[in-house]
Amino acid sequence: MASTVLTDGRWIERGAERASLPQFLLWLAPWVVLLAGGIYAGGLCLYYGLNQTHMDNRFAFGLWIFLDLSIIALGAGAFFTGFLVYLLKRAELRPILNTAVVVGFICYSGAVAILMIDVGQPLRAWFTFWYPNTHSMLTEITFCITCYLLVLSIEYVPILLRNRQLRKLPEFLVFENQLHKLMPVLAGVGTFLSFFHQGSLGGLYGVLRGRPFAFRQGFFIWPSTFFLFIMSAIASGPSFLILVTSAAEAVTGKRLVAREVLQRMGLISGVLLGLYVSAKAIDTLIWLNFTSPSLGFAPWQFYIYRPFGTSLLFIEIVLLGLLPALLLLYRGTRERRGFLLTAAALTCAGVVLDRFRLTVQTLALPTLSFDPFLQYTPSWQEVLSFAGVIAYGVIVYSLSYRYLPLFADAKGDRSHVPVD
Amino acid sequence: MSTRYGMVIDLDRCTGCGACMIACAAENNVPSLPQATARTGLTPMLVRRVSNGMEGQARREVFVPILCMHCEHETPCVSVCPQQAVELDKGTGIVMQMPQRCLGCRYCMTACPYHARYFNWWDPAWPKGMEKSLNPGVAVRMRGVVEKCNLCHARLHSAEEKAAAAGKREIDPADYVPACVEACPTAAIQFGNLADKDDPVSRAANSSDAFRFLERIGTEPKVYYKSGETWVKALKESVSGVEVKRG
Amino acid sequence: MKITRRDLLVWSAGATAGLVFTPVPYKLLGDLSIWTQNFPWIPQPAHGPVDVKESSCTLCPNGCGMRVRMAAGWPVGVAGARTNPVSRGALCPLGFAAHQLNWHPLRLRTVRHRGQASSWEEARTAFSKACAEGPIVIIDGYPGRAASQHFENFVQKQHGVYRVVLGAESRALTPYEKWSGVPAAALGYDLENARTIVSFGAPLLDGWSTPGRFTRLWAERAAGMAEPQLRLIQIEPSLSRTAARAWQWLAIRSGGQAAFAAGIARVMLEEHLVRASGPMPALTLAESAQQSGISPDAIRDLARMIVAQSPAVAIADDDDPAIAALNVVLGAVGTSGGIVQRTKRAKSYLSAEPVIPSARAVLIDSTVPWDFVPQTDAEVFRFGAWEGGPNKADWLLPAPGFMEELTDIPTAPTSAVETYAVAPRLVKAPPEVQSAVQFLGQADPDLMPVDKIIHTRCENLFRARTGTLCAQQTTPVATIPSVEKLEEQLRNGAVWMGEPQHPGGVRCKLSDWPQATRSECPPCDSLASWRAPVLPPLASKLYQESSLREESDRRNA
Amino acid sequence: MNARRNAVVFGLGLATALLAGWLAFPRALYTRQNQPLAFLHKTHAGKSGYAECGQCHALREDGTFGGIPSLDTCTSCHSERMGTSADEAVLVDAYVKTGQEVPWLIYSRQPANVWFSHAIHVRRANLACTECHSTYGESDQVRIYEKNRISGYSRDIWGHSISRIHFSGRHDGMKMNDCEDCHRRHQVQVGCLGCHQ
Repeated sequence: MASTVLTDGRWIERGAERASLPQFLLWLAPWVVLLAGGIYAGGLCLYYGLNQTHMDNRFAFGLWIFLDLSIIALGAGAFFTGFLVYLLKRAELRPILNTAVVVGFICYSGAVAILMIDVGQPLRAWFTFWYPNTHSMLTEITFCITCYLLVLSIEYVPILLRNRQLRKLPEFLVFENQLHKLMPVLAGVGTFLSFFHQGSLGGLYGVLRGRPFAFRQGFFIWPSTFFLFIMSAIASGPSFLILVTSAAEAVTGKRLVAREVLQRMGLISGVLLGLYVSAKAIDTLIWLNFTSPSLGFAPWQFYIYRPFGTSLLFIEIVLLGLLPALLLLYRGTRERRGFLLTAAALTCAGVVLDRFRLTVQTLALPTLSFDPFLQYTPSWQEVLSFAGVIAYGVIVYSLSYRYLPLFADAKGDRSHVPVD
Repeated sequence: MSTRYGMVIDLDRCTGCGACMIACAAENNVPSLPQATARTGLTPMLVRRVSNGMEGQARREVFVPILCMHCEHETPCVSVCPQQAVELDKGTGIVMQMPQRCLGCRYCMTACPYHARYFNWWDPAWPKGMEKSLNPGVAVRMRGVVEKCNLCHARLHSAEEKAAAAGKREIDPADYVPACVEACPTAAIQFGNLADKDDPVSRAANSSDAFRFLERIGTEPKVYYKSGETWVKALKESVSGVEVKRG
Repeated sequence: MKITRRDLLVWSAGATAGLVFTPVPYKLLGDLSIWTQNFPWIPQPAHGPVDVKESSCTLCPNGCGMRVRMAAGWPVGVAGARTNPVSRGALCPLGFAAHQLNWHPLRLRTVRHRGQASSWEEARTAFSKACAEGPIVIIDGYPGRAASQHFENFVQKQHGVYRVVLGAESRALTPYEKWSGVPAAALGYDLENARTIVSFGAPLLDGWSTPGRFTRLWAERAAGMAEPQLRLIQIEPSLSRTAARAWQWLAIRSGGQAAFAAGIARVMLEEHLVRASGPMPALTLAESAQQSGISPDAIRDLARMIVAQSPAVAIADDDDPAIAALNVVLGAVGTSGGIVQRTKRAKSYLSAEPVIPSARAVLIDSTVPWDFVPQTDAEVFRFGAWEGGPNKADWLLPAPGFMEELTDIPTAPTSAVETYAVAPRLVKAPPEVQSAVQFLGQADPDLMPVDKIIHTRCENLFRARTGTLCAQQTTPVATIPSVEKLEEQLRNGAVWMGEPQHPGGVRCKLSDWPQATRSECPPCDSLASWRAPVLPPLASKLYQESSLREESDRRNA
Repeated sequence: MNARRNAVVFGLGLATALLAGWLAFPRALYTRQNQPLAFLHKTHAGKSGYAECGQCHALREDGTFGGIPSLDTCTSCHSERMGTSADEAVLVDAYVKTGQEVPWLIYSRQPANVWFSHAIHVRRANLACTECHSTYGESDQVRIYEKNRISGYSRDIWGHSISRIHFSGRHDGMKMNDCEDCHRRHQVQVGCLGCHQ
């Protein structure tokens, strides 16, 4: 019987209802194609060098850095949920913890993969560990991200080992239990590391006194963007988790986590977003009135180039900051699924826009008085290789969802409840 | 007393001939690639053509040679490099770029407000046989690394070697002149030791006509410019409206 | 006992663990990154002793002094020679990469007959056959060299004709030859004594003649000065490099140069600013103002200023007689600070017309600009080291490239003093190339070879006992013990400089204002006197990797 | 029982890896080449009475290092065969007669990106040649030249012990670390481009 040939039932949780294997493979197929395309594009960049991209001496950073910064921010949900669950003992968030770990793992491993293509000499990248320049934000980032990726992988292992077949091996079971004892420690380490690299990613541009649009004064050795990035990351992380789980629910047509959990996440996101937006507003004011003029740059001159006008500032702080914050803070709106999702989406969009302005706009703007305002459009290799990363994410998540107990207490209820 | 090599470039004397650019490229084994453009090419010394934005009889143009400014204070590229491929040399004040250490992350390029750093987007190549004309004192850079003006360091090497062979401790200043300085037909580029108050260069740097680009950023560049024309002096501050003349 | 899958797993676990305690991963990691530091496909500079040779540039008739760094027998760098009294240590930008030209992809390496690969033998037989049948024409792009002498000797014996193709700077001096009888090759500009220079579109600061001479003069006497000792006035439609740096720039209507010159001359004569020695132009001031697009007042002011700031001289960018006539009116011919005669020795040349009738064979030397294409049904033998796009020669003959043959350097076209230098052969020419001189030498073995001619020229200099030899230190020729010493010094890069002549040697008789004859050439951003059909690859820094010069003006490099 | 078996198998794997990594790997990593001629420093130092290295390996006028003497130095004595050895024949016939330089393999050749000035180290710092080149100048046999397959460097750069662990504390290598050690010992500070180009 064909069905017996094409079945992976013994790998799936008992009682959990999953699509039939052919259906699942059908779902995977397009993503696999995309991933293959991404690998091909990335391969081109590695083989022929970065001339495959449309970056140049003036636009030395492009699409990749922008998206790396974005997904690392969105992936912050992983460490933050861990932090809440293990260190702040918010047990009610446990159901979403596994998803958080997987999403985090995807975001970070994807970002690291892209970074390896983005540097001109990947085979020498390890020099950073051997001859580190401790003053460089990038050193901090490299160290923290690699370590944190390690942490995430370790956090991922127990989830992996809870697979129905792997569980059967006694050693693995023991190992998994040991790891579980480790989890709070890992959560702590993860929090510490994330705190620093999220911040350093902000510092990355904040320290550039040669780029007055990005340069920020700060506290101690850290520019203000250091802290803004941490806040924005932990604000958007939960929102992103809301989006991911809801997406999963939409695709699978099942209720995977209790509404309360998502709403709780929303509330957390909202609070942090509120803080972040107000901090950002203050920071922007300081920059407009003190930092930028002190470097000889009238701030208005950064906004005379379309499409990067002051409107962008308004959109970011009000439409994509204040608005979703309010939506998430008010119970009335938070408990309406539609509003919750919109707010979460707006939050993520706001953070992505912030990353965009810091990376792309900074480079497009002139520094010398006779510099032109620059344009840059990524090459198909850049776009495709990043699309590959997204495909990779979807694939890893789908597999995890199918074969691992991501949502420990998700009712594998047979009746297809329509997503409300 | 440690040396602080620096330059004063007299914009009133620059005719924009480009001799400095080619002399620099030849001295430092900079390749010339058919695919390279104004935005992907390698021009450690780059003469930019700047106009006052007017047209017709009122139009004025000046040629601005841009090279690494060898910033003395909070050198933007030095602090950002993750693996110490850039350093500000204590003895000479030269900002040194080490292509063999560089991993090509290009962070330093985003950090440099003068756009004086260049990335090797392609592997270097020369027409068949032309590799015989490469300067033996300079290693060819490989694809995927950043390079910039090292103040013709090969010439400093030979000057030092010559001094050592002659049993001297100090080099003869005449033995160390960067290619662009040597090439300039109008002697618009002066080169010398800024730490030495009697050096003609430090005197020129302190003259009223001298200025540095983006001074207020506070990186203390060691490449000065001078001009008698007001609109040219105005270029040092960041005011928009004056743009590079395309072609 | 049988080995199970489990065993293999455990074994490899052990091996992996063990590997961590061996040098393997670390050494491989290290060597791999060292490999990236010297990719095998990236060329390495050669090892070997470095020495510096003094010589002169041979890429245009201005012969700037060059210092060539040689490593392992190959040129690895070029710099200007400060000891050269005319070029004074400067070179045009292209000169700094000229040492790479010999490897240019467009280097001619094989004899070609109408596009087909051929051989020197066939070329020689074809040539001697043509010589036997009738008169031959030899066209030279760089007259006054020993090679030129060689050509003239050849055509004398073969009853052929010798013609030259002159650059714009030399052509600009030809009108005076017509009016004064003094050969243009004997004339030069006494820029050093001028106080005002009115340039009619001549790229004085952009590779005009010997780049070092005027740019240095300008830098010392004009650059950045509110009241310069030397006023440079640029009359040009567009804001060229020279215009951008000139003391004053007059944006003239394109093609209005002659009219403008006439206007200036008229003002000078009408207002008796000058001795009325020249002819009155036909154009009224209004007409010249209208044609040149410059207001009458501006013309009047300029005329007055020029006279007030004399000695002044007008410099044309080509053989425009109106501008020459302006100099006559201005009294700038035969006076110091104007157009002077530098030597009595020079002879006048017949320049080659594009149309050459009745010749059986036309031999074009490699010094002739590639774009010179003779209109003739004779068989054309074209020598060239590089090819630059289409050229309708029957025979393309690969010639020695840069620094690949011994040649001498006659005086630069616009120089006010006579000079003589020798450019030794620094690089071994590839076996498949041959210079026109060698080619003719084989056709007629008892011609005097170039090195002999150079030797006799040295003898003449030695006998004349005038002038000085400029090297690290300058020595009067009179104090040099032997002709061998003189020649040796010249071959090592020394430059002979003649005594400055009395300026009054040249007098122009010009009864009426000349008709404009020249055709308008479009404004050009490429360097003035470069004669090779290709540019050094590094020129891409100026034309392609920056926006310093217009790509459109780059010749196929 | 099962556990013991596992332990044994694990140990086997461990041992294989260690043996392969410490013994086989170094051999596999380097190619071995013979010098074109068996030039013996000892013989030449003795017979031809050259006492100082600098007499053959001299500095040029501009201070650059001459390296291995060119062929005409050999020719000054070996214009004709001076012995009966096979190499003597090769020297005279293949090189002296043809005038082609001997393609010596240079043990201590640094890569193009290294700038090392003998003048500075020998004249200014008065270092003995043996500091870096040990006593090869007195050796009476030619060494095999070993070339790293990946990096293309001579083995002398890394040094002969693959682990670079020397209980004497001094390496026989010529790697950057070795330069740095010596500079540290002599308190000489130079920037990156002090030794790189």
